[in-house]
Amino acid sequence: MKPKHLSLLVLTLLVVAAPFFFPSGFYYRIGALIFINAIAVTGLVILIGYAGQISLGHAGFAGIGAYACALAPEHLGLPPVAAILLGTALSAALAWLVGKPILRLHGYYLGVATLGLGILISMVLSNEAQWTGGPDGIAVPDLGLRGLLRDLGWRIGAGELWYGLAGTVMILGAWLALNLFDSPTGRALRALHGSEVAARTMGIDVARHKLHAFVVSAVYASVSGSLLALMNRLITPDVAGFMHSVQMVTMAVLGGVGSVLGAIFGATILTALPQLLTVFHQYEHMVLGLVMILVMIFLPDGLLPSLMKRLRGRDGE
Amino acid sequence: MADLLQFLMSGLTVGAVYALLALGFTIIFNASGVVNFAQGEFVMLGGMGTAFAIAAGLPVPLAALLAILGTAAVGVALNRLAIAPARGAPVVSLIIITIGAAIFLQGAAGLLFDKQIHRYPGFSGEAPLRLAGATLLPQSLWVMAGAALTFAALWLFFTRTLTGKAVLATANNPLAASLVGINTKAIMALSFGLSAAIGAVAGVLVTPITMTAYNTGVALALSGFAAAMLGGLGNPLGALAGGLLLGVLEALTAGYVSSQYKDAVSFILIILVLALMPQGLLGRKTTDRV
Amino acid sequence: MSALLEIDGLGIAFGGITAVDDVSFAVRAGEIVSVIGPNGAGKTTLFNMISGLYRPSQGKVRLEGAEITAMEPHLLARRGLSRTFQNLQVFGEMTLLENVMVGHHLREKAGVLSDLLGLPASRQKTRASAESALALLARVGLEKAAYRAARTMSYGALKRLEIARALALAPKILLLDEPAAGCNAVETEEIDRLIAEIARAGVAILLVEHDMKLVMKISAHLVVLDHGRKIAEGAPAEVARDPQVIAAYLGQHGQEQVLHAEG
Amino acid sequence: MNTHKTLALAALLAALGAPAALAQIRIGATLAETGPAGALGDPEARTLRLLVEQINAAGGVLGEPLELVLYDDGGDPNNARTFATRLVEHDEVVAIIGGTTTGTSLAIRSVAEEEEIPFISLAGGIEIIDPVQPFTFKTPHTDRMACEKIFEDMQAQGIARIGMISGTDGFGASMRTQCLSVAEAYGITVAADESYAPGDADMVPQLTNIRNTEGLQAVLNPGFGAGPAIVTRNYRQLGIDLPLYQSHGVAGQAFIDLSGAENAEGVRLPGTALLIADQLAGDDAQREAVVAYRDAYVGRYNEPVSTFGGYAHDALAILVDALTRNGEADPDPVDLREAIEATSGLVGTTGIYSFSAEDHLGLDLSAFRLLEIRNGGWTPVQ
Repeated sequence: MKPKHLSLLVLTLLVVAAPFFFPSGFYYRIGALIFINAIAVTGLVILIGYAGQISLGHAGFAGIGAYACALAPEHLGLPPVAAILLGTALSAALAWLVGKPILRLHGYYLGVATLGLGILISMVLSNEAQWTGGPDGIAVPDLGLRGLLRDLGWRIGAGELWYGLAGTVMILGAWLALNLFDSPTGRALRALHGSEVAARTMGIDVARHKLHAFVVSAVYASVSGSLLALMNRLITPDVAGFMHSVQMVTMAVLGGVGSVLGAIFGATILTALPQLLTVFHQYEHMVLGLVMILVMIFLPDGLLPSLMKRLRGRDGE
Repeated sequence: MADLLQFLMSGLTVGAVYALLALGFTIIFNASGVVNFAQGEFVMLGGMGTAFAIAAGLPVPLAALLAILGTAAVGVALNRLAIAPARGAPVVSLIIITIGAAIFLQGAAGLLFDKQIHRYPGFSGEAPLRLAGATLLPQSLWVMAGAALTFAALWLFFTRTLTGKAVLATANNPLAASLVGINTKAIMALSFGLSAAIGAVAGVLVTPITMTAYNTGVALALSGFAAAMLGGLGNPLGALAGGLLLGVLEALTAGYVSSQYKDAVSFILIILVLALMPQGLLGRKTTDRV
Repeated sequence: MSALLEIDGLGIAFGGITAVDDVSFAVRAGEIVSVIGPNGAGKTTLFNMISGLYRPSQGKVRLEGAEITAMEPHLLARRGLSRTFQNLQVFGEMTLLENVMVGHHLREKAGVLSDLLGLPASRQKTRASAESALALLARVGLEKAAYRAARTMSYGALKRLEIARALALAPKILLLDEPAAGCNAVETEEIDRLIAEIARAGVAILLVEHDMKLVMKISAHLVVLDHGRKIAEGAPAEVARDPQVIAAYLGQHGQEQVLHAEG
Repeated sequence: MNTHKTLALAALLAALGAPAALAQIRIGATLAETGPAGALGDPEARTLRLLVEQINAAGGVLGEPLELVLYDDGGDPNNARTFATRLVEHDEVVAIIGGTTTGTSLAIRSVAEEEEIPFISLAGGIEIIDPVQPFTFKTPHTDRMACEKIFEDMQAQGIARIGMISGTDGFGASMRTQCLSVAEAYGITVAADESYAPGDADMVPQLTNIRNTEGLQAVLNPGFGAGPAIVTRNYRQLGIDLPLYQSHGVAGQAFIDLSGAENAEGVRLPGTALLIADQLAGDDAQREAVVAYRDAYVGRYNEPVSTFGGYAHDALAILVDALTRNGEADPDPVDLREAIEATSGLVGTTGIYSFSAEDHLGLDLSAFRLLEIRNGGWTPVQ
């Protein structure tokens, strides 16, 4: 079996099997949050892991996706599903416009430019209160799926529904990213990651490919934000904030940004960690900070790849 | 006219703090190639440390000295425990390490000190000075003078002392520096200590104006990072220019345009400057060596 | 036969210091031309200008009669110009096979959406690309290591990998920057054979190489640079006798290379 | 092997021990102990811990001890919703207290309403209880009431044209909106409308613009945290001599200390009885409750009380009162909700609460007390 199919199979099995071990309905919520985070993080695998470009502002695109779902149904009369698509279109358009000039930057300079982009988006969401409801947020209409299922005679709790829905979208997103990995575009992205100079001389239009990766990852973030908004039925500008951007990058890198499964693993750990740390309550931040430092020092490839290497022993080489 | 002067003085006070932050970023970046997102925590530690030492009954100069030395020690420890072991890691990993350090320090400060907002009186009283229709707090003069002195002292250190020159040499070419017998490890430790101390100095000076709390570090780090990048990472003069420019720009925007979007203007400026000058205003041009 | 690649008065300065100054020469299809000169003579800088990485401050480069001066490298690749690098520029995390497949980039493009969805067009191109990449790896003797990550390979292997990758472009002209550097005698022999074979297939080759034995043996034409200027040009035997060339090498490096040149 | 077996046994016993504790009455809370609203959430959390201890030391409620399950949501509504779900579905609490900010309160509210669990919010936004939702209540005054209280005083002073400078955080932005919408009713024009961001170091440019605006008679500053203290200092620095009104967001000793008593002199704000405990008339209905809470809090934590801790105090008092009247240690949520709605004349530190089916706030303007800072202390304005 190809690694791609194996990854998808493992992922699907985990999503389907996990509920059998849930002690309470609350775990559906955590599961759905993990999947929603994992969607954004999968986009970052394409941007950071494949193409080697950093972004400290991707939460901004999540914000666009989220507020599209809050605003488009009310102001444009769109159904929520169409609002998700509108959000992705807006995110893609913005990523394309802004990506053109800033993707020429490298390393920390790209970091600060994307950081600025994210902060600008969250600032608009926070300040234009007559549209966005301001810092306290805005209500988001119901997706309507639960009602539809009820009409079809299938009663399902909100927790279970979102678990299933977000899980499905995550697997779909993983499938797309895995397809990309072993495709001409994927190779071009990984090539420019390895050596931009060599990639250029091999005929790769580096600027164009970086832009593609940026736009695609923005779409992932946007979908993730849309789902979060529709699930929570309420959205605040925090979704676009700097800390959310950092959280996304941390999930990706901590888990192993080179592979889709690794990044999803990172999303799982970092979404679940705060729930576990409530026991230590006042040490929560210290522990979180320590985990970030220690993993990066001792498992620089990320948790999952390092774990796999250890499991396989030396014959992985 | 009086308004403009007023805005400029506000902007320069805030800008001086940004410049010190950016200077801290620059020193660490030059020594290690790391952008230290925990730089804002040094400012917080300097302010909180001084506030608590004063509350414990120490005289102000002693309290400030203690806070600065303590913060410098934290900087050295940060290098030793978190940065040095991750030598050669990619930029994203380093960003995560220093943000992790910032979160850790913030959590530790919330536990060690408290979660309240703190302040102590200005060093030369609180009565505002009047100047051509504008007013100025004496503490603002302390901040500006403190920043000027720090920059001057650092300039002397880098150009007049052997150790300073060794730091510069390490920044330029670590391999060559170690070949001519410079202890680059010690230089790294020195740079982190120095950078932390500079952050703490900013915290000590500015707390009477801005106040401080355990969670003020991240916002400061972002402003300092922005200033450093605007000026051009790695250039102390760029840090000075970027910091002052950012501070003045924010004040002018708040005064003349919109206070809601004053932070937006600085980030728009950064994106524009970087789009035109990918190395910042005073950054070094680099050519790919292939 | 008219020249495939023409270099006409090319020069560049970095921060006021002239690195290459007024260099002119030409390369014909199927011909091997070597650029030699002491370290720091400006050979790699010259390559970087020709391949579009540096923007020359003076002079012109023409390919098949069309001006290509300071053209984006990926557009040059489209016109059939390919190169390798002095200090390796391989894609370390990718397998050897993938490295070579990247060289097929111009022929295997299917579009991002198609690639994301894994449409038959993308999959078919990937398969075809893998097949011909495998053949190229076989040509440089690396087919057994096709699925290993490039970063795990030896220096000499990676030098050959770069040649295979550059060939994947199906270039009209190939710029080789010190292909034999760091290679042992057997490997050098191998590269020697490979270069000759490529040239026989009609590809023009511009070579920078320190191994004078190799240069003397395979080059049709030599261009000698010193301090950024061309000091001599001609057939290998002629150039080796040129007093200016001998002086340049003696001044910089000592006898060893002159001995090579005369041997 | 033996140690392993012992450990396993211990774990098993611990697991079995959990259901035995079911006799306790579990109360859930999710608060912003850290994060931007930490200055508000911290005293709220401390108050709940202190009071639950006190109640249990005095024999609990209905003879059963209270158990407080408290989470720190950092002021992030997404976290708040997750913790609210956890409280309901995992911890199976009888009611939720919390939501330090309006954003987190709205997030908790949707869980509470969906799962039908009583919820008492500690945030100011009027939208939390307007329109009324069956399971959601709140203890603080709304920010609209704060505006009304301030405008009432301005009207009495003959002030008709004011400048406003608000924080861009949720508290400041929401109060700004409310003030703008009710100003007209009090014949007040907001002629200058400035703002500052939470971490800002200096508000001199904004205040210079306010100073330059013609014909202003007073300035209002909705905000919390360090911002209002910096505004107050900059206000004096610029020598603006118009009356300065602050919001209930800074109703605590910390504001006076941070601003400096001489700078804060004359500042007016709508506060609660808590701040003037010692000055309350002997027959003031709130005196007993207020003094008891203040003494306990100061005695335990050695820091001054704030109105925010008071909100948490009142929320718990309302809940305990309702639990007692309902009379069941394992109450049906709908019954408990009805008991809360039937609360009448409950004396809290913020005011005297009487809920009804139409009113889930239960306070009116009279509970707000307009205070003026004099000589570094609070004085009620008559």
